[in-house]
Amino acid sequence: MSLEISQGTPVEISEERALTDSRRQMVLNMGPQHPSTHGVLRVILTMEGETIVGCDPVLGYLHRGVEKLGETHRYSQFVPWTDRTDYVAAPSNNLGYILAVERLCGIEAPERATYWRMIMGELARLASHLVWLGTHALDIGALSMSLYCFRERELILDIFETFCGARLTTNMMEMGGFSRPIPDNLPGMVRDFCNIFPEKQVEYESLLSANPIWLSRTRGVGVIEPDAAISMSLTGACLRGSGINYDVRKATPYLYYDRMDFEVPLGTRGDVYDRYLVRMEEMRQSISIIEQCLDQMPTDGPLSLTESPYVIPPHDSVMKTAEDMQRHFIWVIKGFSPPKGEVYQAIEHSKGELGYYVVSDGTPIPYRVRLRTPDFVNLQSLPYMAQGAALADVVALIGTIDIVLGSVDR
Amino acid sequence: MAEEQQTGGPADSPGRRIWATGHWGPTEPEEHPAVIAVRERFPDSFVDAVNFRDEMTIRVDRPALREIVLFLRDESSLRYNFLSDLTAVDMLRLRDNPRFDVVVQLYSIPRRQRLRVKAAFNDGDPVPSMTLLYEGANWLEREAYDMFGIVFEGHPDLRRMLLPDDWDEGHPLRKDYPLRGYREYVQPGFENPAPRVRSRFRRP
Amino acid sequence: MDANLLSSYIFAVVVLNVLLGLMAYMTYLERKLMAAMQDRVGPNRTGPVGLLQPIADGIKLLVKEDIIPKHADRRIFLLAPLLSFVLAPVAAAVIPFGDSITVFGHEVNLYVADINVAALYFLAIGSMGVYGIILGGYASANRYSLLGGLRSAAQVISYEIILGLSLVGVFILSGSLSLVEIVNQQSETLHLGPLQLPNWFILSQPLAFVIFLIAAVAETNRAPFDLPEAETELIGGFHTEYSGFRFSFFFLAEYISMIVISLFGATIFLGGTDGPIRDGVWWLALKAFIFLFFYIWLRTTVPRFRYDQLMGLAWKVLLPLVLINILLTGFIRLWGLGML
Amino acid sequence: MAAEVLVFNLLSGIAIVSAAAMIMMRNPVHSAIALVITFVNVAAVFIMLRAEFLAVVQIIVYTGAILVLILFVLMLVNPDELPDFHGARPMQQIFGFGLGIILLAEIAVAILTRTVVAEPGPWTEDGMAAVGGNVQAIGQVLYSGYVLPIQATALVLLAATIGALFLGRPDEDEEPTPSRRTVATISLAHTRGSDQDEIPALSSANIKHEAGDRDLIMARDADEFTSTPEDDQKGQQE
Repeated sequence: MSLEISQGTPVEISEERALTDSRRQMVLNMGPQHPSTHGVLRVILTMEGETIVGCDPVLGYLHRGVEKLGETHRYSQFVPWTDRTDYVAAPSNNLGYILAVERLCGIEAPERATYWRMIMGELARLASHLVWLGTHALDIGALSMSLYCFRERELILDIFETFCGARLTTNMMEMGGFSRPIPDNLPGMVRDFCNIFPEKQVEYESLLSANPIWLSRTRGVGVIEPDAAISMSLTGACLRGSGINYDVRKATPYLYYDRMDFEVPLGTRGDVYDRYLVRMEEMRQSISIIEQCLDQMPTDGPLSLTESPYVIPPHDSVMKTAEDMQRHFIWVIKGFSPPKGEVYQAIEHSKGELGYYVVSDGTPIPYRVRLRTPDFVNLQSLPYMAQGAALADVVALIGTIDIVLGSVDR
Repeated sequence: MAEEQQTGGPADSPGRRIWATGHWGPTEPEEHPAVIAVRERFPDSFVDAVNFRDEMTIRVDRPALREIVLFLRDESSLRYNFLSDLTAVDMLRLRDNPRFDVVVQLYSIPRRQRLRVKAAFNDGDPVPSMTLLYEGANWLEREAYDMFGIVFEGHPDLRRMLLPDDWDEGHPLRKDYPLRGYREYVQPGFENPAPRVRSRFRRP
Repeated sequence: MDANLLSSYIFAVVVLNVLLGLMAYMTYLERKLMAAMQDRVGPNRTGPVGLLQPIADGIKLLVKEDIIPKHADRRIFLLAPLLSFVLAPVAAAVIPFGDSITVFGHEVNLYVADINVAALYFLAIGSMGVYGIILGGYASANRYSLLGGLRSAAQVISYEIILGLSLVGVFILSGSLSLVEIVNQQSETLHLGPLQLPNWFILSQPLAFVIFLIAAVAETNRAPFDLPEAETELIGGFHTEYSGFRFSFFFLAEYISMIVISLFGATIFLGGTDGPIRDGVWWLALKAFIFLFFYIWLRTTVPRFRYDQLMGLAWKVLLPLVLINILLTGFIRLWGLGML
Repeated sequence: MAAEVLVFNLLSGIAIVSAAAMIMMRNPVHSAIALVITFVNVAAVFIMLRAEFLAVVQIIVYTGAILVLILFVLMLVNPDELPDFHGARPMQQIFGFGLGIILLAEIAVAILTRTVVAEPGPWTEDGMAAVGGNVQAIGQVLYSGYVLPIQATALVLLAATIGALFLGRPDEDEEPTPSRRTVATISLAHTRGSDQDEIPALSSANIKHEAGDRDLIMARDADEFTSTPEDDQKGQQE
């Protein structure tokens, strides 16, 4: 069987050409301290004039060894670490890890908790997309967008704060559901946000979608062909912008996404503008999903499993029964031991497929925690897209991949 | 590890589980088309197939890994054309030999099914690189090389990914690598350098 | 010494100081206006409603450490901001701020100099202004600065041509290069049937005015043409390596050239000091403010051009348009079509 | 009067010194700056001669455009890679020196044997005032008596521009620089491999019209648009 090289290989420059060109080429070190690399990404660019002929991203300036830390913390202790990988959409990270561990343990949260998890996940997606839109537009030079987007993001962070007390690193989910009660005003807050947001989104689009400069900066820039997108393992808007229907929520539904009525937007040209359109449409779909969740959700019912050895006993019963107090003590001091095995749980993060691969050896500490973060994989397309682009396009490309360095470097 | 795996934990809630929705194909290895096809096509290299929590794992021999993944990608009834993840696990504490597992998470976009392919190998054995099949394997393999010291044969650009290029303290995700590294390093504000601590949390 | 010359000198000093003061409050105005457009408050801590903010900024910039990079071309590095700063207000010398007034029995003209090539003089000084940027970019020994300098060189030459050619229509109609003469011609009233319109050149040269507006934004390196100093691409472009008061020189120069080119545009196209009631310098200030507001508005609204798009706009769109405009104006002048 | 002479001497002195400095400087950018100083001083001398138009044009064209372009090129040159300017062979040095002397002598002869000295031409101050100023005077002269040379110059400059474009063109045998990818419709919802701009989407697709000519395809079913039509056919055949 022959090994065929997959299609969509980026344009390679022969070695002789590289040698003759070396005199007129300039190496520009972009980052790690650069305003538009979204953190501490470093890109070594080889340029001819303002045209990029070589691009080598250098990662690791924010590497904290999260996977190694996962191997030294108990299952529940690792949840706060997931907040700190992709810190603009912390609930999504919590969700992915919690689902992986619940799957490992073979438990499932009650219906009401699952709906709230979906709402929080979608709000996290909206918050992340708003940060993306603001910074992406800022990179391309539209100053005001970032302030408008952060204004609406405040509302989402307020909801997070009402829900769990934290705004950025939420640590809001636990095995088997939520241990905290849902505040009474929370559904109203979420509804208000769903009513306010669509108007605001029209505002953003009126600033960008028909702006000739925005169009000329994004159309035809950073085209990824669908074959290349699949081959490079892109996920999220980078893949869907190229017209491939792979949304984890739709393709392999988790939580109750199979009960939701929503559509997956797909681009037609695979350029920066298409990815912009796809993300804008995703925000609308997210609002629709949140509204459906609020409608379908049972108003009463448990928020957490009560009898499972994997779940922390609820606060009330710990105070009332000796049995639960003992269980609580053991859960806190010793942790819980899932059965031996391994699971891979993928969820649709705002940036793409977020996968947690957890291996258990039957002890309270995971044997291996692997984070398949979407932006790390998506960032591989930067050298592909940057070939032949201009220097100014590179910031647009970094913006369109939508990276958070905490998640890329882990 | 396969023999030790339990088939599931205690059931806490009745009815369909939200994670058991058939994204991994049939739960019985004998019925799974990928398992059947791989066993037929590569009888010598197929080791076994394990199902845990509905997730199908095919264990294969290391040298045939690339051929098998290529077969899974291009066979028109399977078409696992998307590489979800590629990583490794250091099995130092779980078994004696071989030391590492390389784990390839595949996904078929047309068929909407996942599959996990694993191959075991010892320290120093070259693992066939997936970059010829999936360009996305490039950085994932670089990361696995960085973290575990696995040499991927046929990788075009096997450099360190997350750690500095001149990192000379080994590969940190190996189980024998101490949590805070081998070196003692100066802590600002403390008289003594930070001690070499393995872990605050001892394994039971 | 000649009394006339002396009064010119005194007036020059007055203009310079007013410009510097205006420039300081221009930054305040920009920050407040941008804040209003972006749904936030803006500076409000220093003094009442933040009015002392420019002074605090100035003090901060002056006492900051002056860093000279190790590999910089030291002499040029020190020269460049001075060059920028000195040349920016010099162009204001030819702007007429009104008719003559009488001070202590002397008649003082409200302009520093009325030379017969005033408009060209303005362009010449503008074209010299780019040296500060280019040399600053070169001397910093930083590739971002170098790229900023290169972009600036290409951009300013291209838009200098557009700017100059957009004025040619006005020169053809007025038959003069002197700004005083141009203002005098615009102060006449135009009678179009029942309508009474001012004879401003914006009415007879609307296309030239639009092109002038675009080229003026590009000439002063402001958004969306701020490529030489694009923060998100080139960090700071030519002034990446500058700090403290040398940076503030570049900063001052940019804002002064904004004000000066606004005054110039108001003079050429909007009738200068001419107004519906009581001609005077306040009308000029109002018109210049409209320009400045437009600058700030642009900056908050639109994204930045890419380098090739910027050059394409200049050479493929604006240049043909402005040449057509000159041609049409020439015909009108020759055969007196329409209102002229 | 004395003040005027003093200023003139100062300006021309600076012009000469900086012209010399322009030759002597090792760093080409420094040379260019010296040349700028020369040009500005010469322009000032023009103003003293009541040729304001000439002075301003000198600054716009020479300092504002030509020298900026020269600087543009010089900035890209690494000073270490430049040839040694003062390292010519002895014969070359002697020859160059001789040539310089001859050129200087020519200028001296021309100045010393001038015949029209002190004879005012038609453009005295009164003559100038009669036509409205020196801008008008230059305009009238250029576009009446010298119209043919002006047109000829324009033609030569045009030819030079075209020549420069031709010379600056990249070599054809060279590998082309990787250029921006063309935008073609590439979605899995469309037929593949076409580079036309407008391709109708598959009839099953749920289309949402976005700004301008862009559409978004809204996938409701998870199995839509996950493989190309050709692949599907292949799968069905087997």
